[in-house]
Amino acid sequence: MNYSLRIAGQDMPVEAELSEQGSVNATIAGREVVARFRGISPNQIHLEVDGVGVNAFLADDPLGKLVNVGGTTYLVQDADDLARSGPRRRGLKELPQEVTPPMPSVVVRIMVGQGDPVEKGQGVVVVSAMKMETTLQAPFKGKVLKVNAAEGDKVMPGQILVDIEREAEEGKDTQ
Amino acid sequence: MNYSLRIAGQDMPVEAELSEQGSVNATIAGREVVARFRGISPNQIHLEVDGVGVNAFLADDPLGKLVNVGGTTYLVQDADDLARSGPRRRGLKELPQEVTPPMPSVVVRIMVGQGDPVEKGQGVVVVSAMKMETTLQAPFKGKVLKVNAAEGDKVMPGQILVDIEREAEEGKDTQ
Amino acid sequence: MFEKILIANRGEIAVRIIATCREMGIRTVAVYSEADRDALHVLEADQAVCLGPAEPMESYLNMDRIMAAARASGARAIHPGYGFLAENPAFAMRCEQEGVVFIGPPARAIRDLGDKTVARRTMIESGVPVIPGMMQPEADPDTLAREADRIGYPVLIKAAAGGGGKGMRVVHSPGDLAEAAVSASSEARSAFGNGAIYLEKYLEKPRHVEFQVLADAHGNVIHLLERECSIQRRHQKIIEETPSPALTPGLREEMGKAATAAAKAAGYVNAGTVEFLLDGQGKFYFLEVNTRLQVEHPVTEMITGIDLVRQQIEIAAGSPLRISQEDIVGRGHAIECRIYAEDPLSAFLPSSGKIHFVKEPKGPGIRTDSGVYSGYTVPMEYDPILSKLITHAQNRSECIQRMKRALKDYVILGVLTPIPFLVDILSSEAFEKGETYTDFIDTHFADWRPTLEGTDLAVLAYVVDTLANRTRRPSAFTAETQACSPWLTLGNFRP
Amino acid sequence: MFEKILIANRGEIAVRIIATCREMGIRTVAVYSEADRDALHVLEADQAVCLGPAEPMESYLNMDRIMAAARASGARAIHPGYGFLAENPAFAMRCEQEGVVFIGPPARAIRDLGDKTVARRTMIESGVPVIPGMMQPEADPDTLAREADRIGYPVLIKAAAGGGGKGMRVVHSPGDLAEAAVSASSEARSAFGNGAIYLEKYLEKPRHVEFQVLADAHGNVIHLLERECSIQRRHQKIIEETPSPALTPGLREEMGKAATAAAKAAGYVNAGTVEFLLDGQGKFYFLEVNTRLQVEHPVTEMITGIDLVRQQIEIAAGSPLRISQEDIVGRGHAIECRIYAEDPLSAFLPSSGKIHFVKEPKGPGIRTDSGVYSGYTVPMEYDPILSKLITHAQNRSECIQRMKRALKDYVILGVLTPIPFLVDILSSEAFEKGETYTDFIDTHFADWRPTLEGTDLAVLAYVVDTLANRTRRPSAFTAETQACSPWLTLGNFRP
Repeated sequence: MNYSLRIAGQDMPVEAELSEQGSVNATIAGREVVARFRGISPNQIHLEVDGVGVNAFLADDPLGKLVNVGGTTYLVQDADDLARSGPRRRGLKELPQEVTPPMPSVVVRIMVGQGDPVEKGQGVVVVSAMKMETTLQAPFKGKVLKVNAAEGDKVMPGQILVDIEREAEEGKDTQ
Repeated sequence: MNYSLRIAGQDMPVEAELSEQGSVNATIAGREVVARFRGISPNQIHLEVDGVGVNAFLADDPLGKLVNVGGTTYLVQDADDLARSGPRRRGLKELPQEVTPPMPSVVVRIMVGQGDPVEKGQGVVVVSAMKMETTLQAPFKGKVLKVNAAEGDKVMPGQILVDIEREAEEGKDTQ
Repeated sequence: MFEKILIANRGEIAVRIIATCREMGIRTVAVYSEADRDALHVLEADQAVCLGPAEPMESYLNMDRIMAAARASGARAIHPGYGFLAENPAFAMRCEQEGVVFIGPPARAIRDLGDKTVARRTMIESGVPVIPGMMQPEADPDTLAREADRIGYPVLIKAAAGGGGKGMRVVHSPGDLAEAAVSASSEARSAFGNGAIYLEKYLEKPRHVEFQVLADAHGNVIHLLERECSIQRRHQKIIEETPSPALTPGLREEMGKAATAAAKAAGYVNAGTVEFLLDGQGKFYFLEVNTRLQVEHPVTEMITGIDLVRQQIEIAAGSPLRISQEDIVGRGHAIECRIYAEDPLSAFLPSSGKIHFVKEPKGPGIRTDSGVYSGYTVPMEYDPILSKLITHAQNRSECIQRMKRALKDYVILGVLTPIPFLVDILSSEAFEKGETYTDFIDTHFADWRPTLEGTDLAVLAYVVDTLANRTRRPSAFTAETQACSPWLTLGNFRP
Repeated sequence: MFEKILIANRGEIAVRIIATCREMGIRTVAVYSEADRDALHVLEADQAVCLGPAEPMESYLNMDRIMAAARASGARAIHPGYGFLAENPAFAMRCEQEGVVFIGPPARAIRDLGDKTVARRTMIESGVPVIPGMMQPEADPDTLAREADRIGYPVLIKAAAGGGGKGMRVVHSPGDLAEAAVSASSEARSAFGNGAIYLEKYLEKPRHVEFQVLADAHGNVIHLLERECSIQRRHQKIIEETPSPALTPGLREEMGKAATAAAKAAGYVNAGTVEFLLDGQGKFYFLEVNTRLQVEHPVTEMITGIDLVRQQIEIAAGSPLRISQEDIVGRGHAIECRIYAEDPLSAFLPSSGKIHFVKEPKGPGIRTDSGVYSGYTVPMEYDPILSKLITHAQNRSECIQRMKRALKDYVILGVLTPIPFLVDILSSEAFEKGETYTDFIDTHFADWRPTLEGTDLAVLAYVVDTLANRTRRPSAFTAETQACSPWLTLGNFRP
């Protein structure tokens, strides 16, 4: 089988087959690996790679498989599935283009009103989740078209709390 | 639903139904019980009986369900199933009527030969399992017809290691 | 002794309190919000009473409902844990008035010490050294600005009522003061029901060293040695240890005496913690008294062999301390790592959702105080602490080795945790040398990225799992989990 | 220090040794028989080498294959655990000859102390009191009968090479001697590869009190206090504790000195245990030296804070002891319960089969050393120990409370265990009073039956599980499990 897997931001082409009961031959991003394996529990596989034993712990997540090896958990996704299911979801680390909370939250303070001009990076809404406050910033310079939330609202990621009309900036942003 | 359940050597008639989501009404050997319940994991149910919380841990065994409550594990069996599947299996505590090991074992010593007379309770075979030796005794007075095992053999419960012809004893044993 | 105790808390600390109660033969009553119906503390208690909706003001902060639950269940004592109502003098007072024993200090001591300006005054009067700062909470921005100028920047905004980093802000320049004050005050109000704030001098490169004290109702006060809690992110401790690498026997004795003096000056009863900042010259300053059981109490239990929850309950029942200061001798070294549901790559943002699988580390000298289990969904409404991993060994170096091993064996699938981050901290030369100042993470780990050595193995495990057609009981994915999965972060991480 | 250690053992002790090796940064090589392919020690090690078929002589007792595994894996040291080759002087000798470090005493010390008649002679010469008995092993039935008459019945048959109750028989009258001797000798041969037996006086109502010793290669010998291991069934310990309820400080010092004297007299190096019988008058008799790590070593680790496996490895690497006798101060009280796969209702017959589900107890002061996991099948070929549960608390009474709580929280579904039996022992007045003599179980628990208080709840859980149509991943029931399920016993039990 051929896979294109995404892990830690990298796409890895993988060819793999189970050559016999309990053994796998794989080529991971050009690196050949032969390993023995056995399932220990629904969430545990024991691998033996180059004579060294490794325990991998797995669980299915809506976004892919979670795999823990050596103390670190990785999200491993099928890149082909991701391509089929539309544009990749935005990560928290990327510059947000919308005013939306990073996690389910409660709106604590709204610091702008309709019609207000905002600067890029200006705090517009403060949300609170798990007892920690986070200030959501304007992703670009512009004008507030509409505020879609009120203080005390429970809001979810993807929900646009403030619509901002982008103002043309000099240079690249107008393109 | 009506059940006849066997637990700890007792048969218990049980009537039970789930009256609504998360609640059970039962009559256990004439005692009425109302409880709330929820599944916590495939092996754990949390019960609330008379306002007191109890965790029950369950697993399926070939002989029935194993249920752990309050530090003790019980085998709970459906008595109707047991009746359907033929005569009840013999327990270790009952007087054995055959010379058979109580668990998978290795034969260590055979202390009788074909034709030997044996007394009730006389040791005839010593088997070893998990590094412990157990002496199997003659279940009744009689004569050894045949020895079906040799030293070093691996033997299983139910396997008759020594056939003994029962000798009529005075009184009840002849009936 | 009490026959039944209500635990007015949730999560790992409620579970931990239940453990001691069960050993003492005391029945336990858990309380819970609608979001915590399946929480571990509910499953472990003898009884459980639903308080109301998820919002803390409707449940864990709602005194009326908690008192009603105590009455209805017949509990004659309440253990408040930490957080929520643990340091709320009105709650302690209400317990006193309604004839329920509050397992903690008297309301007056909580009030005096909880108001940090009053606490400072008490300490100054008792000769305990304090950090320069304001003597009164203050809301007016202009007054705050003047006080900040007087103290000198950088200044620290602190909540008069709180602890644990809530409502705390460092302000480096006058321009940032006003917004930081509003934000801190709001956070304090939401966390403690009291938005009062004050300023104090922000010390550079201090260590956070605290002393556990026990005081009974008969005037006996002892300390149970120190804990160093300098490793903090977002002003919240994540690694604590004892003994402190910075304390000499002489300094330990001096600070211990100051700690017991502070407790005596405040008329303290029950378990409490006297926090100090320690500078590089061995000078220490009183910071505050935490009038409750601390999150990090297990490291003290490990090196002293004393069950602090048992001590709290016995003191609350009126028993005199059965241990004296001479009985307290530290044995070996203990470290605690807090395992939060949070993303160490994204400013430690909390990460809620379903935990598909948990496997805890095991072995000699390893303890896990946990509030979660496989299949449990971490609610978004509360502090995101999942568990605490504690190791104990003969000395600091062996204790670090043990903790690293234990962390690598701790598997939590479904929410992000700082485990790889903690491993790297414990592996760092700075930590090994004991250079643990409160700016440790900013100094050494501001740009931390995981090493990701296991990607090939993880990919291999993925394909084996897929090709072998292994089936798992499907998890019930909630919409919430889908909407907020934090794995995107690590998924999009580019080394 | 060694880079890689081979662990010539299996089960919980192999897992426990691996834990310390990992903390020390030492890579581990597990060995296993075909029956142990999925055993926990195989999963936990860095490498694993299959030795051969399940029979111990083909695997864990096969020196050729173990030495070959050490050579092939590059391990420069072997830890033998307990049992198997741990006290086999030929194996230790072979390691010495092939340039592999045996993590244990020198072959000569094992041989001298392992032959209990030689050991007795050594102790008599060093002035350590011994029990009246034979000075030579003996096979001839007539000679044995004469010796038994000389010593006086009851006599105890003991294996010259062994320990742990294997090959041991109490004989009360001359008529039972011959068959008991044959059976004991056969059991000894199968367990230790040596069928030699001897007799000694059987003391009534003694306590079994042993001292842990550590000796380095530089002549330093210390003891790490005592363990009392009087609670035994089938002459095998099931509950161990420290400190002993019977020892005064003076007696402890006297016995500790005798223990270190015994170790010195034998030229002992590494960790060992000097066993004594203690009578009601405070007189103690040398019993034997166990030249290995003991099953019950964790209770000593709990109260001293010392990792005995780490000490063993450091001593084997030639390091001098870094602790002196003055450093050894016991803290609190520790108890160990051995969790065997066995039926407490049927003469503790072993119970093999598949473990469908395991849930270990948790909390402060609780340690589980385990070799099993959910889904693991307990093989019939080996000692049926599944795990050891250890609790540590401030004093004996709190330690008992903690152990009872932990035992009740320990869920093992699929094989029988003595957990309800252990709970009842710990709850008994005799145990609470410390009346722990080696005949404890015969005296107080010969007719033990479980109280079965939970039958209604168990039935309720059964019907809920059935009616709610809860599905579980079906266990792969093996024919073996079906054939030998021990649940029949409890199922047929009639109160």
